[in-house]
Amino acid sequence: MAALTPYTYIRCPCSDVSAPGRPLDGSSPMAAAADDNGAGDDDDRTFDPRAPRSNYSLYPLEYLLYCEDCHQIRCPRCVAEEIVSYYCPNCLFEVPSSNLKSEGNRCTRSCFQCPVCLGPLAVTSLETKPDPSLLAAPDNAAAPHAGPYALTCSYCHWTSAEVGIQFEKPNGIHAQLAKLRNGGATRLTAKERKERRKDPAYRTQAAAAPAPATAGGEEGGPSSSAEVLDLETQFANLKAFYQGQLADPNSADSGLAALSDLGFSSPTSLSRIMSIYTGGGWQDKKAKSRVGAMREALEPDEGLQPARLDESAAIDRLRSEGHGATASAAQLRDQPPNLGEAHLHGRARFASELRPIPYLLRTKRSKRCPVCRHIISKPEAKVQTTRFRIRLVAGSYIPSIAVRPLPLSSSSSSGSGGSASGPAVVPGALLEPLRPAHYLLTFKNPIFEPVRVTLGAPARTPGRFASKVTVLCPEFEIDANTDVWDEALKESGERDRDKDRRRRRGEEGGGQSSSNNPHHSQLEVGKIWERGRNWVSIVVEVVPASLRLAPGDPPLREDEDVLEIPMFVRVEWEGEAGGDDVGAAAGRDAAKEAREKRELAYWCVLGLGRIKQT
Amino acid sequence: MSSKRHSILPPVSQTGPKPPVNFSSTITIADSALLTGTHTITVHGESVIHPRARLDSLAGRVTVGRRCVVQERATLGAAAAVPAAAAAAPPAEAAAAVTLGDYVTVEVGAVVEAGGTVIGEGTVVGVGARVGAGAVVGKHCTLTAHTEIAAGEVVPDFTVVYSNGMRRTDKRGVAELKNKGLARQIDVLRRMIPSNPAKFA
Amino acid sequence: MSRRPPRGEYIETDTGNKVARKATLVGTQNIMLGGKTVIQPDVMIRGDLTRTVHAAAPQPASQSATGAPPNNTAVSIGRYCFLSRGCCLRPPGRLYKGVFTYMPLRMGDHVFVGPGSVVQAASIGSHVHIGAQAVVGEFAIIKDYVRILDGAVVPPNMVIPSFSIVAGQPARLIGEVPEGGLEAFELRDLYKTVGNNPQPVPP
Amino acid sequence: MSAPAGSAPLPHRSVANIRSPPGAGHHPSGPSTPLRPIPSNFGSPSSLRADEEIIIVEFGTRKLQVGFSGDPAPRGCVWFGPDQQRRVGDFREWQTDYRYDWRRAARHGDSWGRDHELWQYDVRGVDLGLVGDKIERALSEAFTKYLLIDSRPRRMVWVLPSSLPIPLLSAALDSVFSRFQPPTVSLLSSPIALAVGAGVRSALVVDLGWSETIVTSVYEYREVAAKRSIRGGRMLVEQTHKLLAKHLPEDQGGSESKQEYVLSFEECSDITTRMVWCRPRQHSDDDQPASGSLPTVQEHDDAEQPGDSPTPGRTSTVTIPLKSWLSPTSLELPFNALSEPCEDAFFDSHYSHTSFDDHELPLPLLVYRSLLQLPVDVRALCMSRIIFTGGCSNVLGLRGRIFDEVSELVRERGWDPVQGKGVEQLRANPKLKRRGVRQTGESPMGVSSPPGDGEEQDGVWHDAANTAPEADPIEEQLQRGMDRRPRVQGELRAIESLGAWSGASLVTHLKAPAVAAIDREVWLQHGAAGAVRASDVDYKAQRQSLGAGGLMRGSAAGSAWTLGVWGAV
Repeated sequence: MAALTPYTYIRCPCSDVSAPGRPLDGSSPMAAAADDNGAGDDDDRTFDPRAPRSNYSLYPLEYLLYCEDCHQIRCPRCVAEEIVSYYCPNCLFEVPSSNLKSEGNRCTRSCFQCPVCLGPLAVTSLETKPDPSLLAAPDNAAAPHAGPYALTCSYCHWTSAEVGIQFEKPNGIHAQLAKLRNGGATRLTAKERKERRKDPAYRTQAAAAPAPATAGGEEGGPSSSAEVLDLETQFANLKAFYQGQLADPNSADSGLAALSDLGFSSPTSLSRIMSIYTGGGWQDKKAKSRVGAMREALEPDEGLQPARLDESAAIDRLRSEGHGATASAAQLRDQPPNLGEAHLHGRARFASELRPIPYLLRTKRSKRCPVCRHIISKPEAKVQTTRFRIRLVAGSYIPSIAVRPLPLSSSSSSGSGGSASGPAVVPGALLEPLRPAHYLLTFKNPIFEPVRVTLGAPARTPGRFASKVTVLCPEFEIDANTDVWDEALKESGERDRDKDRRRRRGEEGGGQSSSNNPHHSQLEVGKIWERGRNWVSIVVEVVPASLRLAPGDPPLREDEDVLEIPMFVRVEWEGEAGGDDVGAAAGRDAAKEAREKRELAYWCVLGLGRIKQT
Repeated sequence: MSSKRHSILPPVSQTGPKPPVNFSSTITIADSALLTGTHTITVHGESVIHPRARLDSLAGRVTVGRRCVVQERATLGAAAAVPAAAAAAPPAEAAAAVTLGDYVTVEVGAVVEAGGTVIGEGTVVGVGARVGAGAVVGKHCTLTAHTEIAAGEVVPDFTVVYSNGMRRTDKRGVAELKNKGLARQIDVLRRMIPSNPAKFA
Repeated sequence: MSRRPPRGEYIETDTGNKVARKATLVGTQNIMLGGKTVIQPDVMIRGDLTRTVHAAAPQPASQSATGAPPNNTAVSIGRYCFLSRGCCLRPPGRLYKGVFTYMPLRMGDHVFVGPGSVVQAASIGSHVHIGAQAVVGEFAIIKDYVRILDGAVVPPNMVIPSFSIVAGQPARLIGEVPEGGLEAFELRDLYKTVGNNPQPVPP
Repeated sequence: MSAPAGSAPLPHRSVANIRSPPGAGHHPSGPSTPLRPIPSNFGSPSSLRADEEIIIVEFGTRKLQVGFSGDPAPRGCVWFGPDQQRRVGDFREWQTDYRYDWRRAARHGDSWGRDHELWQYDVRGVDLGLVGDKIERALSEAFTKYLLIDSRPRRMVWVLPSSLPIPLLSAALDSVFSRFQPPTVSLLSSPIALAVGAGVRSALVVDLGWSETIVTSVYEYREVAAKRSIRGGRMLVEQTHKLLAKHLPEDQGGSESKQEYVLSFEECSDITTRMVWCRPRQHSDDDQPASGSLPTVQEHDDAEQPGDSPTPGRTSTVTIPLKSWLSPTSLELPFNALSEPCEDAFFDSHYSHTSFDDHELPLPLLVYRSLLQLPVDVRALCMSRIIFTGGCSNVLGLRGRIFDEVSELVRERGWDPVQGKGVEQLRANPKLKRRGVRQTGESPMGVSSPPGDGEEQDGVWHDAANTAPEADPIEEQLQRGMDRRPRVQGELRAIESLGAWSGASLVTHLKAPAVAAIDREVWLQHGAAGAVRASDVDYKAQRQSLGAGGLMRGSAAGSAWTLGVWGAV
């Protein structure tokens, strides 16, 4: 098991509103789990981090944004996104959104992923057969840029030549690939086909194009006269056929036939198509009489495709070539839909039928608050820049919580470093069942007003194995964050900060004996462990449950041995009434303005560590 | 980097005995390479041993073929991580710990365990890969980074081992070209890496 | 990272670089450090593997006392980079116009290279986190704000755009760096925690 | 596992009223007049709407297919699995030392692989909220990764198995309406979409799905009957596991069969997709050697014999690497053994047909019975428009095998629900002979079988046959429409469909209005309870609202709306 470093997850309040569905009865374990997690919906009942649904509502702090107008946390789930720009992750070219509709969601240059291992493919000349691991560019000592070319993977050394795909030109691979079947046979692209549709030569041409040798299902050869339509063609033919039918030539409004390209449909066809959905029958004879005009597709040209049930050829191939020659399920899933081939029944099973994967485009997205529609995050449009115009992250509004094991065997190392460095306990060490352990929670206040934090944690963690939890100091204040320039001068200001820290300790010495000298390991309830400029550390005591299973119990689920504490955090502070930018430097002179109380409350989950299994 | 030195090469404790060596006159071996062991270490013509490469002949002879490149931190003849139980026959072990064919590249931090382990011609042992004791890797294979070849395993020629042990056959047919490329690389390395065979003689 | 080394383990240069005495730097005159960079023990940097293609004349071997021309930089590292124990930086090499040559390895600011990782990239941007035991293949191009998880194997020639989280063998995109995750790439604090008189980690 | 919604036959599904019940309201001179002006009204909005993409989502038990209407194929396909159910920012699956501990996940036998499913049709104990979450996450992944669209509201069309239980449907709608805010979601049942995708108006859709196999008869774009069997992909994978476990050396007897799983689900399903095949029908074990004489069967039979007969093939073995076993190993087993899972899962030929319950019929029997159940003219159409679909239709040879078995059944039994003495009498019946010859399809028949014929032989369907109005206007029209192009019928024939998703894409692209279209506001107000039965909807009103509301928006708020074949609560 991987060593576990303590972590904090925050539950976005948006998860409370949507609580669709409840299990119909509590008989099954799943339902039981659901009951626990249903509790998460209202705050007075404990939120169970282990309920299956919790995984969908918990986020690390850095994934959360914050709306300054609603003063609310926003998670990836509840923000409204808008796309700023599209780009190819490989060539980093920006793609205008207009191209998306036409070219689709993948890079149309020469950026491909290896169908075998997903590594990047490089165009290499087959003449000089260069080894991409040695030469990224073709070696021009021998015939420079001599075709033909192939796509080659520099990681697993797959090459498109293996599946009989070669290119004349080293650029515009995407376009070339669209015309190629595995095995090298050429095919018509959709556009060409559209032109040829009326052309009588089309049929002969299509017939001439041999079925790919690799197509297991088709090696039997065309048993009937019908040609094998690839998906694209069959779709196109069907579409043309239906639209032709809907245009309904022998009906009064035949003039509309012209519009049929728009997929526009005459009333007749409307009623016709509508009956696709109606369970009931036809209401009016008139519609019916027109309906007759719509018939079924009867030929491949109209999209009808008789099935070839004879897959014996493929079976033989499977028999002879065995497991090694087949593509794994994962590889098949990564394949883009191959419109260039016939229906995938009993096919696309062999590695030789894999095709290079054009890179999926990626997007830059800006995010809005779903409630007030204000933008809360907006990156620069340009692909190469990493700046943000707006970036309101929760981290600069709500206190961060750092979890660290507290070495109570007050070794000198933990003492000298104060709260800072206590590496006495090995990070990720297993927790002893039933032996009290202490953890230091350090709350750091990012905003420029002092905040008051109230913690609520159940005495026993929910789930099968209930560990005891005691938050020694459930209520405390954190001083305000100081100026931005301090951040800037952090490096140099390091010493001052230490002084600052020490000074504060001194001040509070009287009030808080425990924080006065943290090395003494007596823990006093209701006392802060240590306090800094804009942070406070408190202690949580846990008594890990024993993971011993009664005979017949189901074994541990994944991560069931992790000690997770659900904790309800309530943060209160006073912001200026305008409340526009609490986080900005301007916040400093907020003190002069009118104040208004603010409150933020949410569940979070502290993962402390794994409990040793006995 | 104020110092006048052109390298910071902290001394490494030369553990174990100094092995008898049998170097071709044309090899390039950095003087910070580490050779230990009791059996003979043979390095054939035009091979390059990078700094901090480790050749260990305690378990048996270590032989490096012609035009091989052993990169920094690569280890030939490491003691078997898991004692090769049935895989490697003890007598063979005593005879030959590791044998590299010609044109073999052993990349950074790769480990070839001792025990009659053989790496075929033109094979590339990737970064941080580990070849178990007694394993026999065929010719022109590619072991991608972090690949583990179990002790005693046999890898046929032209095999590519990738993504944690997936295997496929290299159908590019670029063997001789790779060798040519390697030769060119060696030409350059010989000029760059100060060779000091004398130190080990 | 916050282990306390014995005094004097590091050479601290006037530009604030902290170079462990136990680090192995070959061809130091071809290694450029931007300053405030930490090089931990057992790190290895191959500055001797310089590009040879631009000059017809054979390059001076790395140990020859002649100061290398500036364009000979083999490895350039920005500010606040952190090279953890046992990692290795190595310029990528390839055949170019029929001649084999190494190309410089350039690294931006705030680049963390995890323990035991081997980096042979052509360029690495700023604010990049490379986990432990990772391998970055030759001529990979890594943009800013990229996180490479432990044990990932970035294949040669791969391009990794900004805000990517990659992992696996070979590495692939498995996630995007969230808006709130950018600060985590800052290495100033980490810089202070090592050296001959390390500062404690601020809470 | 028939679902609540499915088990209660909905009015339109029952065979009795495939044709419009005469009472179904012959509105005098219906919408035709109001419709006349509509084209002009439609013209502009539809052309405007042309560039606004409609999202089509096909729901499967294991995967979600998502894309834009008008595309021939979905742009993205999201599979459900344990990794999809982790917390955000949890990348453990990528840690080098991490291995998904499926043994833990499979707490008890039946949960083996359950975390790869979106839902179970047996909704008892299903956490509907969780289903909603899964759908939401899968959809948003598809949107971001494949469709590259932002979260501006878009209209959706869902393609669903018509047997989907209402609780699941409403859970899905709840989650999608609340998270993605589509103005409307239109529902389309996959069998019909498949028919459209195949270019036919009637079909027998054999959906070899994951959790079950459903045979749906579609007549004139209407589902008229459906039969299911639990023999589906899941069973196949389990059989594969059984096979592998049997061949594995360390073998805890029969114990591992149901309780203990020795291999991970992932691996087994992978091997299933890669290696499992289906052997062609055995001619030795059926006593009629004349089977070959069926022209329809002919081409497949003698095409398949070579695939099977060569003796070298018999002895050939395959080695399969196994990673998820106690220790990674590679297993050697005879190639033919890899056809056993298929036999056990789908055929069970060593049991007599009578020994099966209705929910576990072998597939050929299932297909045959669903054909048998149909009125003769419907059957004539459906039997020559058999569409195989679903994941298991990719098992090599399976479709051919089922087809052959069915034609064999037809050959030896004809369309006689009764066996035994009745058979002889019928054999003596000259009409049957003629029919028998015909349905072996020596030539595609131009005309459908005379009604009298139907009555005589399948007694069961007397009523169905009688309800058929003597002059069926549709038929007339169709006949008139294609006197020169006869329809293929009466002959067993399988055809390819583009698939449900593509079918839906076509339908949507043609801007057909959906009666089962749900308005967001309405749903959020009433939920499923607001739906009325499909049969109660006044289509005239619908069509008016269409005029107002636009093409896909079948239900403007206020007007009656329905969940279509998914019925009502």
